[in-house]
Amino acid sequence: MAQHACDLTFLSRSDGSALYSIGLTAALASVNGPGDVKVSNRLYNRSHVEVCYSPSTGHPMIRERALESIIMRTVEKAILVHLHPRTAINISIQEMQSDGLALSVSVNAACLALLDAGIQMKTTFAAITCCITPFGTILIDPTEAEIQESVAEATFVFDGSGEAKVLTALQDGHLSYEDFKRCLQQCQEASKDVFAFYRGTIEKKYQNEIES
Amino acid sequence: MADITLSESEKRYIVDGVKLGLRVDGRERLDYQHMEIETGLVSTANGSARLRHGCTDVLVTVKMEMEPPPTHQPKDGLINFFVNCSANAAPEFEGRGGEDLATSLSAMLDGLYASPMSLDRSRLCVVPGKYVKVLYVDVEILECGGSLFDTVSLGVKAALYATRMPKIYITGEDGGEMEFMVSENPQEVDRVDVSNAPILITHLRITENLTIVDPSPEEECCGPVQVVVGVNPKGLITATQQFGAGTFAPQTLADSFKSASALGVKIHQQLMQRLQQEENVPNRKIRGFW
Amino acid sequence: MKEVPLSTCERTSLVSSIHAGLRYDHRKFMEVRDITLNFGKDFGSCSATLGETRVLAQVTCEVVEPRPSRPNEGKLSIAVHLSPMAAPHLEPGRTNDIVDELQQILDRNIKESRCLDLESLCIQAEESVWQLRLDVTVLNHAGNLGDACNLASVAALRHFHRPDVTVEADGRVTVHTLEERQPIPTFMRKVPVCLTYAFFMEGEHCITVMDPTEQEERVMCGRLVVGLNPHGEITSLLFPGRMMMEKETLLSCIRKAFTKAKSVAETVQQAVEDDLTQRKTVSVKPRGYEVKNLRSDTDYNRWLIDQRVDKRKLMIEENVMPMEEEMQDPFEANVQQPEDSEDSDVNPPATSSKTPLGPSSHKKKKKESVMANGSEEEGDEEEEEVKSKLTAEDLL
Amino acid sequence: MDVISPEGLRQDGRTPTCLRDISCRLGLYDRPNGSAYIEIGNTKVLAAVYGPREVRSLSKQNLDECVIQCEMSRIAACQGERVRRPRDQRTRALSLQIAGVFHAAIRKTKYPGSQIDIYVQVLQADGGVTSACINASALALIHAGVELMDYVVSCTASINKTTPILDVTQQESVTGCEVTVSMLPNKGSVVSLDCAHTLHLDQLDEVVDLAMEGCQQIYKVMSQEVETYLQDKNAVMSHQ
Repeated sequence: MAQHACDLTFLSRSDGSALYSIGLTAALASVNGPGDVKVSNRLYNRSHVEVCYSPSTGHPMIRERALESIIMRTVEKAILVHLHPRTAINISIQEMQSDGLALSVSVNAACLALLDAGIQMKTTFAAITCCITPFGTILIDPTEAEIQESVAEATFVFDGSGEAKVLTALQDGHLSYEDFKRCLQQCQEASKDVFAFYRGTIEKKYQNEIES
Repeated sequence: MADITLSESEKRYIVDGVKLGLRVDGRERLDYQHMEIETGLVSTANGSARLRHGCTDVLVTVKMEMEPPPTHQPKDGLINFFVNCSANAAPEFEGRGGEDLATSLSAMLDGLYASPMSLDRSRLCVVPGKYVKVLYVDVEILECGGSLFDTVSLGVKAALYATRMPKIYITGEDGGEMEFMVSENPQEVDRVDVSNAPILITHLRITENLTIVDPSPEEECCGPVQVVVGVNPKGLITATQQFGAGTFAPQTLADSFKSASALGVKIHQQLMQRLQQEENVPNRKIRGFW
Repeated sequence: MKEVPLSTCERTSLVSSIHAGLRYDHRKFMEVRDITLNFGKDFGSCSATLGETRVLAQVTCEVVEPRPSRPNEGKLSIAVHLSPMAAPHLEPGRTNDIVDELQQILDRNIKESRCLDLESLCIQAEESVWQLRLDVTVLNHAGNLGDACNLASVAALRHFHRPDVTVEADGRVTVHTLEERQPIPTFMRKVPVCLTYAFFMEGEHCITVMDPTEQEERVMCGRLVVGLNPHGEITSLLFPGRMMMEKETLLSCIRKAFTKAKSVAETVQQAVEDDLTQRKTVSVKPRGYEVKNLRSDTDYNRWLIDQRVDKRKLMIEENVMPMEEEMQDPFEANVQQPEDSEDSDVNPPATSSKTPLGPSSHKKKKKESVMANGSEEEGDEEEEEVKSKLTAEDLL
Repeated sequence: MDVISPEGLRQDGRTPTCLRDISCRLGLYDRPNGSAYIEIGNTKVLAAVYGPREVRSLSKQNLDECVIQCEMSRIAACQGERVRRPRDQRTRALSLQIAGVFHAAIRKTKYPGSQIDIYVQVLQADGGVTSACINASALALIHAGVELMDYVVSCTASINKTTPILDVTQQESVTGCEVTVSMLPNKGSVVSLDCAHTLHLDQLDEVVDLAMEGCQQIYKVMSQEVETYLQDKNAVMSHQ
């Protein structure tokens, strides 16, 4: 497993922000809200969640829009949106550098930024990417080069309930059912470490705040 | 179009006046307002015309470019219309505010000039399938005070009349690539044949069987519906479009077509006469915005 | 979301403290905030911070056809992006006044000044040239975006290396990957620097402040953005009015900008060179924007406090009454002799802004939430926490 | 081709410190509250002012002073190459600058809670577009009767090797810089300063001085035109 690292309250102007890196992939997420919302987006019974993903080069295109919608669907399941009706929660994610794990880094950054902003959530969530080599070995947190050589790549987002239920699953490439199950299991295992890391990060943040 | 608010009694006054055959500015029902026209005032364009008509001011510029033709019409040149309603004309046009009006104007012009009967586009061809002349006609609305369609179409015709394109000679061929020479002699020019170019005449319906032409913005407030008719110099109707929320009785519509056709021939003659007159003035000084 | 309003009290307090010679962040009038530059794992990616303002610049390249009017020159395009991340009131994907202005400043300073040798980007005249694309993204808007964007862009362009190419006899162009052949650096003749002055009116008297923060930008009367290079050339000037100024005041600002520009340019050059030599010597791949390499705004603020505490401790040791010193200093420097205020800068930004020195020495001690080897630095951390505890009490 | 011939004349026969022909006119249109047209050589600009009137978007309203907005657009055939869009990033940046100039010049506190819109249309561009726009807007504001601190005049200058040149054409600005200075001529203070392309610091002073001199000359033409306009309308100049 690659090294996960995170820095909370990274940006001064956002309500919550987190810089998250897994190996050489890094993303910055910022959360603003719950705040005022345009009339066209106003929902009477829940808050409107918008996700804005910016690539490091160029304007957002189809790939970025697809990532946005994946992250949006995941995040909406976790946030207690009905607590703040007629508001908006804005999540902006900036790709800093990419080495194959753009999606899982963005999801994890979004989760920690939401925690940093103090947005009420049903559960935390963590994304794990794995790939399976032609020899059948499963690599957790692969690099770009490893993904290129693999036969299949899968990303799972788990909730932090302890059972690690799957919130989102994505998979590319050819995979037998058995292999898929192995991938899921291994990712599920790995997610426990990530949640432990989340806990450590947040504990440290509040420890600091209480002490200083 | 313009943000003019009239009270009920003001509207009544205008409508009743028209019924008696009197318009607020003293015109007859089928009279046009005074028109000022000047061509060739933008030196960076191939052709240009400014038309001031009542409170409406339009500047039309024509620019010629050489481009490869579309594959389905390799022998025809192209003519493209772009209308820009600048915020100078009315503050509502700021930003994207004027886009709706601009699109309907340019669509109408596109339709008007699409037929080979109006403009022979094959004469804009340089090398079939390789290069054709593309005329970019840009219409700038500088002030907007009623009967915009009529003014714009007259302006376009005048600008096309005044367009001078340098003659292009094909000097040779080099490995499939054509070589051109663009004449630099200001006397050697190609012109656009506008003898069949149509114009637009707007009829505003005041009541049933009663229409007026060239309405002022105040009059436009009194009649919700107008019909724009394209007329060519021979009096043939080339395009029609109805604007606004309201209805025309078939008889009224037929009457307006008839009067538009008759009026169109007259206005075509007057316009061409004016343009030829202007052209024949030796060493004409450009007045521009004076 | 709506912009956070600035209350009348905040406004008057800010303005009157500036009239009294004080700034909210304890800077002197002619002091620039701390500059840090970090580079990504690939060439041509730079994250610059100017105080809390943070900008990411990324250079990419591709082979394109040249413009017919300039057949032997490469192309350079610049795009500025602002998302709600920079400030909550900015809407994504929509242009606004800030973007338009930043674009103009960058175009003039970098493109129109021709500081980049575009002819060296030509592969084959009239056939193919390199097009460099510079994407500048504002991550945190804490004032003075012009300077920060310019800084990040220049550093990214200087840092950028394009892949080597060979042209076959039949005119085909082969682009070699970075592993196959050594990449080629871009050649930047002059380093453009951008400096911003904010003006505050106190009756007839005009107070000039450098590098305004976002709050200061909201209350200032007017500003002057000077784009220049250390060779004495002005690449852009932007004084967009909003106030009346004497010509002499403006020109003296521009003249003074040159000393500052030199130190800023040196900082940029030094930072880029340091990173490039490190890349050459160290066999390990560069880690880029890893969490431990970037300093968050929280850490920056803590570092500022630490610095002030250290300074104060030093003063106490030297038996100087700290309060008096602090109160007198700005008055002497800025009110009585406003012309010389710059010279009285005790520590020019070059020293504090050299990436390896100030911030990163602290960074070593900084608590890292690193999962795998987080426990190694426990000892350091405790020390650090005690320190931060001290500082907070000290300040109360 | 050299910008300045060995005889010391420029390509259009001007001396380095000579302005192009300037003519201006007030009150072209009825619908705007104020309108003006200015021609500086081949640069032709039309300006219209609407207001002071109600603020259109309430979020921008300021109860202490008025909101000033400017929008600049170009006609498609304003220069050699056809302009595809009437407004782009460049014109928007210039619009901001023009609005900034009039923020300094208009007595904003006289019109609390209202809005003044300045619309500028560039008909032909041949150097000094920004300054022509500012001059035209100033005349249009005067025609609209908006209270100003002073006239606002703007002029460009450049430098060719060591000779400063006034009021540059498009062709002349290709080889050198283009410094645009806007000022209040009676107060002598600068309200906007803008420089495109590189200029050496040592030459800045001369260039700005020359541009300011040019401003004073343009001011004479503009104030003359305003006076004739007022006389034509039988209006009395209050200070005479």
